[in-house]
Amino acid sequence: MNKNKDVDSVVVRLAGDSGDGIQLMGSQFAVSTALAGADFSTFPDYPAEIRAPAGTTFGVSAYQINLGRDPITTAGDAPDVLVAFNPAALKVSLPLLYRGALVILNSDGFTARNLAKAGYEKDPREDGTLADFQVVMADITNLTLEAVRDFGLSKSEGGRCKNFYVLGVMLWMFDRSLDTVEAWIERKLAGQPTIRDANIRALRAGHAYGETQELSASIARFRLPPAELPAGTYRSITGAEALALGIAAAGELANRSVMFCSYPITPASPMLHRLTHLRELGVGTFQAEDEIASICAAIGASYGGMIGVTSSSGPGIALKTEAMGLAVSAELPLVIVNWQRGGPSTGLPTKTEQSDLYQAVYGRNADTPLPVLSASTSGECFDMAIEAVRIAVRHMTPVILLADGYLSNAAEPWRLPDIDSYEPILCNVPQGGEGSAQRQAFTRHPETLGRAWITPGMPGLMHRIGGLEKDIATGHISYDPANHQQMTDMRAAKLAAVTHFIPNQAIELGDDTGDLVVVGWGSTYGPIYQAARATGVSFVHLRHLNPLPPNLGALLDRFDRILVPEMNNGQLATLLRDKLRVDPLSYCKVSGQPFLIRELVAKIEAVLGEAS
Amino acid sequence: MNKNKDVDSVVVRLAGDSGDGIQLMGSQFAVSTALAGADFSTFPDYPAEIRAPAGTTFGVSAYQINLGRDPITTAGDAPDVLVAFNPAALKVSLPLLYRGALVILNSDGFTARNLAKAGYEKDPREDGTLADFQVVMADITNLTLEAVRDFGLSKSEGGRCKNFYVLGVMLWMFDRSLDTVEAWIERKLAGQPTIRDANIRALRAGHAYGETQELSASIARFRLPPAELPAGTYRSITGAEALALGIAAAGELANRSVMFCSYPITPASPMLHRLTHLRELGVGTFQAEDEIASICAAIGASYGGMIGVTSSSGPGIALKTEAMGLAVSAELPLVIVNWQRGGPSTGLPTKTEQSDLYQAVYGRNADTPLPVLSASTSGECFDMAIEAVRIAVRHMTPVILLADGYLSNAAEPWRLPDIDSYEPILCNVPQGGEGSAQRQAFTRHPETLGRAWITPGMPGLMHRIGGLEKDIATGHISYDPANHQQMTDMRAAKLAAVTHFIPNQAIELGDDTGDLVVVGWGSTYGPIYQAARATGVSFVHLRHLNPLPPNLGALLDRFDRILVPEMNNGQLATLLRDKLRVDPLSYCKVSGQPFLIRELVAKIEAVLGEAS
Amino acid sequence: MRAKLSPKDFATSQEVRWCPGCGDYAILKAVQKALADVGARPESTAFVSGIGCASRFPYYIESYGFHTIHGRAPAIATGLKLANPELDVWVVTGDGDSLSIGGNHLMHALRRNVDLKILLFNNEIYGLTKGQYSPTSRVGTRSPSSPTGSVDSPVSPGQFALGCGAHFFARAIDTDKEGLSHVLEKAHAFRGASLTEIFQNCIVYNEDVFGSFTDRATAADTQLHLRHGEPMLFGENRGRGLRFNTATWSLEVVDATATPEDVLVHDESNPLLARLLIDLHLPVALGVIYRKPAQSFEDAFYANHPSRMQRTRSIRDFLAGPASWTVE
Amino acid sequence: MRAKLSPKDFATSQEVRWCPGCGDYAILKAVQKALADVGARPESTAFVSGIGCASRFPYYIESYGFHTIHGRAPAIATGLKLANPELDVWVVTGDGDSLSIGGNHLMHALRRNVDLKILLFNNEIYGLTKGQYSPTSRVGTRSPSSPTGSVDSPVSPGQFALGCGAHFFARAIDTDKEGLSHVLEKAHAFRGASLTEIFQNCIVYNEDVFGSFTDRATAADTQLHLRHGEPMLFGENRGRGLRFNTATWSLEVVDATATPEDVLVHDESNPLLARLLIDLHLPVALGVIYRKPAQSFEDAFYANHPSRMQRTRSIRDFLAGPASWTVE
Ligand SMILES: Cc1ncc(C[n+]2csc(CCOP(=O)(O)OP(=O)(O)O)c2C)c(N)n1
Ligand SMILES: Cc1ncc(C[n+]2csc(CCOP(=O)(O)OP(=O)(O)O)c2C)c(N)n1
Ligand code: SF4
Ligand code: SF4
Ligand SMILES: [Mg+2]
Ligand SMILES: [Mg+2]
Repeated sequence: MNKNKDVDSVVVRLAGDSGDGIQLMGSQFAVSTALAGADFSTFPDYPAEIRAPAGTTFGVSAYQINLGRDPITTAGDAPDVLVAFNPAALKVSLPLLYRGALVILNSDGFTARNLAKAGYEKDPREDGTLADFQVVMADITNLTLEAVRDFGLSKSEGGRCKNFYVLGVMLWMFDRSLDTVEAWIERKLAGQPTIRDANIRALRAGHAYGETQELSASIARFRLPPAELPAGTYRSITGAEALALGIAAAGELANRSVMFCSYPITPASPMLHRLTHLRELGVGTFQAEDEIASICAAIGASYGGMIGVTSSSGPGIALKTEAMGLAVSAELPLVIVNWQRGGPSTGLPTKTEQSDLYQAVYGRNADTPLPVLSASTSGECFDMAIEAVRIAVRHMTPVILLADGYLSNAAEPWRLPDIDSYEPILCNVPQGGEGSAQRQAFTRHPETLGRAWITPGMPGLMHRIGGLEKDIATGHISYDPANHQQMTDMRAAKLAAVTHFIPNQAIELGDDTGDLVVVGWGSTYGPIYQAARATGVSFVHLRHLNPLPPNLGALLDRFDRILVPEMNNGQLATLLRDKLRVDPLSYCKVSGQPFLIRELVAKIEAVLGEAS
Repeated sequence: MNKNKDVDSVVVRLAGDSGDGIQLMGSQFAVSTALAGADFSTFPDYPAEIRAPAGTTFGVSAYQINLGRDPITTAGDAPDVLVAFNPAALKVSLPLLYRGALVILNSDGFTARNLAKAGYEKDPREDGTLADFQVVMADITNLTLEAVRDFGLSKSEGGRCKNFYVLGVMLWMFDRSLDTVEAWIERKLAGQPTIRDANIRALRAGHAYGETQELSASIARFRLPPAELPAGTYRSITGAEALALGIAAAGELANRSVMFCSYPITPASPMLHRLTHLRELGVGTFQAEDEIASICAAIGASYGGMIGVTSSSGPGIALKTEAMGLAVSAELPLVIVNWQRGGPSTGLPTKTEQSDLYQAVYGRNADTPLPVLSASTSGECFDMAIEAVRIAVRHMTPVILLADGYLSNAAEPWRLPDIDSYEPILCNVPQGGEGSAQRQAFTRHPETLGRAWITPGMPGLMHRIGGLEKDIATGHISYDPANHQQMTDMRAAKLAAVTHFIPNQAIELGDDTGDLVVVGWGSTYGPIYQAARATGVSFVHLRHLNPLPPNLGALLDRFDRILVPEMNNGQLATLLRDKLRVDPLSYCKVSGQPFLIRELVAKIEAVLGEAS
Repeated sequence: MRAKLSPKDFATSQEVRWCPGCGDYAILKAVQKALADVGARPESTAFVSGIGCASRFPYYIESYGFHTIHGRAPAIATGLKLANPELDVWVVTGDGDSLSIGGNHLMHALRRNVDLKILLFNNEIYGLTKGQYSPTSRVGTRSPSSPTGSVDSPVSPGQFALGCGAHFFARAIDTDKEGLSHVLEKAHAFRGASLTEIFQNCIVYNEDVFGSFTDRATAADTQLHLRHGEPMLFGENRGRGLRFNTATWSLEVVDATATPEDVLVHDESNPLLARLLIDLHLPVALGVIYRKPAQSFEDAFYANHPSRMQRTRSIRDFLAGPASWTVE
Repeated sequence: MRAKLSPKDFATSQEVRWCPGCGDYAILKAVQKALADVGARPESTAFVSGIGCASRFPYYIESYGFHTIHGRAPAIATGLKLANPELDVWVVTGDGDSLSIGGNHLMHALRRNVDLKILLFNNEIYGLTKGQYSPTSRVGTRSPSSPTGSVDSPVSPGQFALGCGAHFFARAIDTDKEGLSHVLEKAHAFRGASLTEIFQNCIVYNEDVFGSFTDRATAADTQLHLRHGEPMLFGENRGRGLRFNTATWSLEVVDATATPEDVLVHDESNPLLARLLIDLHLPVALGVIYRKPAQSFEDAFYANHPSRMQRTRSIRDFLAGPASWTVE
């Protein structure tokens, strides 16, 4: 067989025990890939348990990466290459593979005990299970121990280097240099020289293993064409990193400090962790006692003049809904980031879903409207974070930004933005104006309806705010019926006012009129993009969910049918019916897994098939 | 002028300081009215402050009652008779009156200080403000002190009897006997004989005052025709009382004890108070530390085999939403009663609103469907409470029952139901069945999809439940993608299954087809009923909001246009658009006050006026 | 230097909406006076409250005021303090607001030692919701939600505060001008979380629940006014005192004239003594019961923040991350 | 009489999902053994937990089990107890679950004295969410959310419990079979709210945080195993003891062989002593630190309920209300 395979893109899946260091190996592979100029998209898929028992199927930790010529917008439907560290990893990954895929097995992992744990009666390596695949077996553990022998590590310590051994093999397979990984190891393990050197040794040994007969004889190396990404400086970024950077950037654009108040929860925690490293940007992080305290502290920080931000996932957001009402009533700026996960209740904490849209738009007591945004890709989390802060301070309102567990962890190349190209964020500083401070505090900007952001410490502007209904003119408590009607109308008008400041909805792909348009939101962007591209239908993807872009109704009216794929039971479809009086078809997937491109293509073709 | 006025119905409004005992006086008047066989409807309207400063407009406490020939379904648009204890009471009530109404003023209350407090520059009794009305002035305070002189009470103690003095006058005016009130005083004040006797004296004196020239010369007594209520035994009942009784009745029908777990909040507290008096019915009340603890304790009680019930109003319900998700995931029966009030946030605690429908139907994270019901009248709270418990135990699901501040306090005549005519409530007791206890606990009834209600203490059925996703067959934790999809579908199917057990939607009034149908829900029943009656349009009123009655779509399709009046910004309209693909007209009133019949009539006529 | 302000300068135009005779009126007066006495500035003072009769307080103080939601005032005040550590932040709360729904936030504000002057108006009842028993109500309290008497054993605000690691706990009676002013000034001077329990009379729903020791006539015998470093004396011409019985580990009353040497001297830094004093029933201990200065949370937060919340670098420096590459 | 069950009878078919080496394994074994030893019946036993690694516990005990939501287990268990007071209800929780988000419910369960055996697995970290510092983490704890060290001063579970009015507080070490079994049996025998703090080693995120006193080699000198009515001795052949210094109001170590009479005898009903013992650092006090029986909440609830939650009358008798009339 020929030694080199020219391909447009390759999907690699690394799978093993939670303890095998799969996630680390995957992200390092991604970076090396990136530095070689390939486009890519990753999908880390790990269990809810911290270190689930070795060898179990539910304990399998996997990292899938799709690399090649752009545009790569998903981690790929099916792996072309699978590296399985043990039988359980093989068991859960096999159903995903295309026939003919390359399967690399760590033979050492295939002990009778592990086979049993994975629920294999027979050894899949012998009973024909793998007949349709190109299989390579290697005693990776032993090879690794071999390689690091001179370091005098214990068997388990030595064994822990095997992820770098395999990484070496992969880098050989894709013709990548070892430099970035070695640099990374140098940095991270500077403290433990022996471990550091052992890992580097393992990495090189793995690479050498590729060069030598054993492997190069049997399999081909992949040769990928360079990606055609727009010119610029790039980095690999996850949604959590991008959103954290975006919040910090917004603080800089608004020239205010940022107080991020949160309580850990999967998959929101990475954002908190990331922000603790941005403190020189005037960002503070406060880990509160619970979600209620965290949103309340953020409200207090906004009241004090900083940009208050809080974050959680569904169950925690549920606890914040009462306080959101206070922020709406007191008209204070606030950003609430929801990293959606599988539910209901505790549900599937580490799996992704986009089922909190109802909660975001409709999930509060009383008529309590607030703006809702969502991010489509990891990189886009940066811009949407800035947009959320911009709307919050412009209209003096809490804003919900929806992201999800997939975006939190998925990495992709990101072109560094030119921060100077962003409009500064203007705050409603008190205009003086006539009347008491109480009146001034509730004097609204005619277009945005945002009130003046007067904060304690400002001389001569002492006033009182709270959650009771206020007189629309004086800002004092009022139970007057007519006034309550006016205030209710004002709150609705304020949300509507946002419409005048957001961009018209653009079409991602396809014609601006036709039989079928696919409408998406959030992290389904990637698979829908590819499916629309493959089928040639038009594609519209929403970032502003409440209010919807001003032209959306007219735009959708130019199509006979609307298809809305969602990782929930039809929540955007409800929103479109409610706000635009259209009647879309729903395509719902609620399995905790992102859409596969082929699932969407099949659905679109089926719909196109039906007479419209 | 003639001494007796024959009328079909009269609207009386009593208004004074929070300290004047207006509410008590009003409810006593209602009971006497009832016992005399008149139909009636009341509307207590009091401030958020416990005892707001005397003489202030925001401190005015009012009680409006509409009495006469049935059907009386609202407290009336405008009072025919106003009793104002002070200038502030006059100030806030005057705008409500029809020209020519009878205005009875307590002259003693019209001191310079009180006039100033009410914001009257001139004395309204002299500056022509009352020109359009029939005015009667009486030194009520002095007359009362006069009457109770011999009891040697302090001036303030004596003065406090004046509400009974006025009640005496009213009873004379409407030709009612003093007996019930006297009996009530005897009971309530048995402990304080002097106060008791003084109040009875005041009551009689007021009545006598009517008989004597002074009053009977100047004004007419009202003669009301007997109501034509269906035969039966009646009582006066508020929504809070009816709902409390309904919950207790449901416990009896299900032959289970009831554990009511709540945290006080306006206007939900009266239900808690009422239930503390039904303990011999196997009802327990637990006042928890907050709303979260109260719903959690109710869930624990249901898990333990009792019927767990919790209650609150909007802000408290918001705090309960996370735990609702647990009840949905663990599939435990639970009833959540929401006594809606004005919002957002603390809003207008003592004012009514029906703006928590979004929260009830859509207000949870993830796809977390649950049934939602609502009560239309005070009396109907009884039946809806039973229906809520029935659905909860039949389908093993939490159920939200929406009521509101108006229903909580409004009294009306209620025909005592024949409890034997109610179907018993059947619980899903374990069927034995094969497989592990874990399996049995998650074995569902084929039609209801309710799982077996296995409770700790049952031998041999030990199993584990929780908020993580469960395997649809075994009931064990599962993160399997396909299983999560099945479970999500099952939860949706369970809600849909409710549809097969609820009645078809009936038409309250009018033809079953035509140009316009008015669709309402909740406490707007009263005014919509009268407006539809007056205009002859069809009227449909919903009690089952999620799922909607099976025939509703077909029923509404038989009308050209749908008008939805709501005390919110269009929440039922959203629901109808979402679930039925219809496009209703919204008529929204968010002032904290119920609809007036004339407002609705005007709107309906306007709509009828527009070409459809 | 700025003109000294008078209590009137801390009054707002808003009509006070408590019931006639409510203990809150006296507290309002005392706080306005204390603010003037300590030279507080309205613009750098903020009152944050939850929900309840007590929590209406901010509307009546001419300073910044935030009437928030039930039980959450300490959390909101914590955020405010983090945003602006130099503010003088007072939290006004009721026994239900702080110890029922708000117990968790109170605990964490106390253990973190956030610089908040927390005033707990304890009337042993839920006033605003019309008189249900509260977590400080005594067993057997009859109320609309406990017609035959409550069965929950109450929590002691003082014991709770110390258990949470509070650094300051004081007590006063609503109508005791002198005692209340004294603790308010001490609380104001303390940089850290101070909890001041004020026995407040709810004339409508729990009248005279504290009558046994608030009654002026018998005050001398029923009240022990503590001063750090001074002997614990009370009674007619301070003739009686307290002694620590090492056998029973409890406080007992002694004749101070007979055995003055036995009388304990108040040491506000002694946590065990504080706990004994809190539980004392006759006399009831008033004044600063416990006080132990420590770095406040926001001071620790800022000290640990490399740039003290300032922006010392630009986002530009952070965009590239650990590794980046260029595409021409 | 029923056959005595063995620890195995309390094990489920479910694969245990904690990290290898986690302290939770040892606790699980000890609890299964204790259940067998005290003769617990699976059908009348229920384990209620919140969320966290610790809270996975119910899945591994063959009894009724409810893995609820974060921080709310005490509230749900309270409802369960009210519905069925005869159940043997255990609450399993972590330091974050019980003292961060769940602090309020823990407080109220303790002060009400609900008959719950609460096991607090304290590993001073949020394990399940990957290692952030918790309310019991020491100042300076480095974690993903506090890379330069935490600044919050921690809360002491024991001081908190007593401050809330708890009637039972005990302590044990995850791997100390004997000590743990002892407190588990005492907790089980106590009718009322018992809080048992178990020092649990999170091998992944907070390894050996308790090493200073859990190390077997030095255990004799670092651990004080309390027994009611017995002198407080520790050290090599129990040669040292504790004495109460009445001048400093604190405990101090004395040579027990030299002055045995000075050594304090443990009195689990002494709240002051309990507070001193909780704060003791060397040695660390283990065993039942405080125990003061009182009527449990559900017993008081039922005693105060006229029909003990039974239906003794029919709704028919209540429909008519105070006044009714008839229409023919
Ligand atoms: C989330 C929420 N739950 C409940 C309430 C109702 N509520 C308002 S104040 C209050 C308790 C008041 O008692 P306390 O805090 O002692 O204050 P007081 O009125 O006695 O001064 C309650 C239960 C509310 N406003 N919000
Ligand atoms: C409402 C809610 N908030 C946050 C979380 C995330 N969460 C799960 S467990 C946990 C803390 C775990 O710490 P601890 O209670 O000490 O248990 P451990 O894992 O250490 O045993 C957190 C923050 C959640 N599941 N639900
Ligand atoms: S109810 Fe009680 S606490 Fe509230 S204002 Fe009236 S007297 Fe004061
Ligand atoms: S993370 Fe820590 S506490 Fe959780 S299972 Fe692993 S070792 Fe145990
Ligand atoms: Mg109170
Ligand atoms: Mg922990």
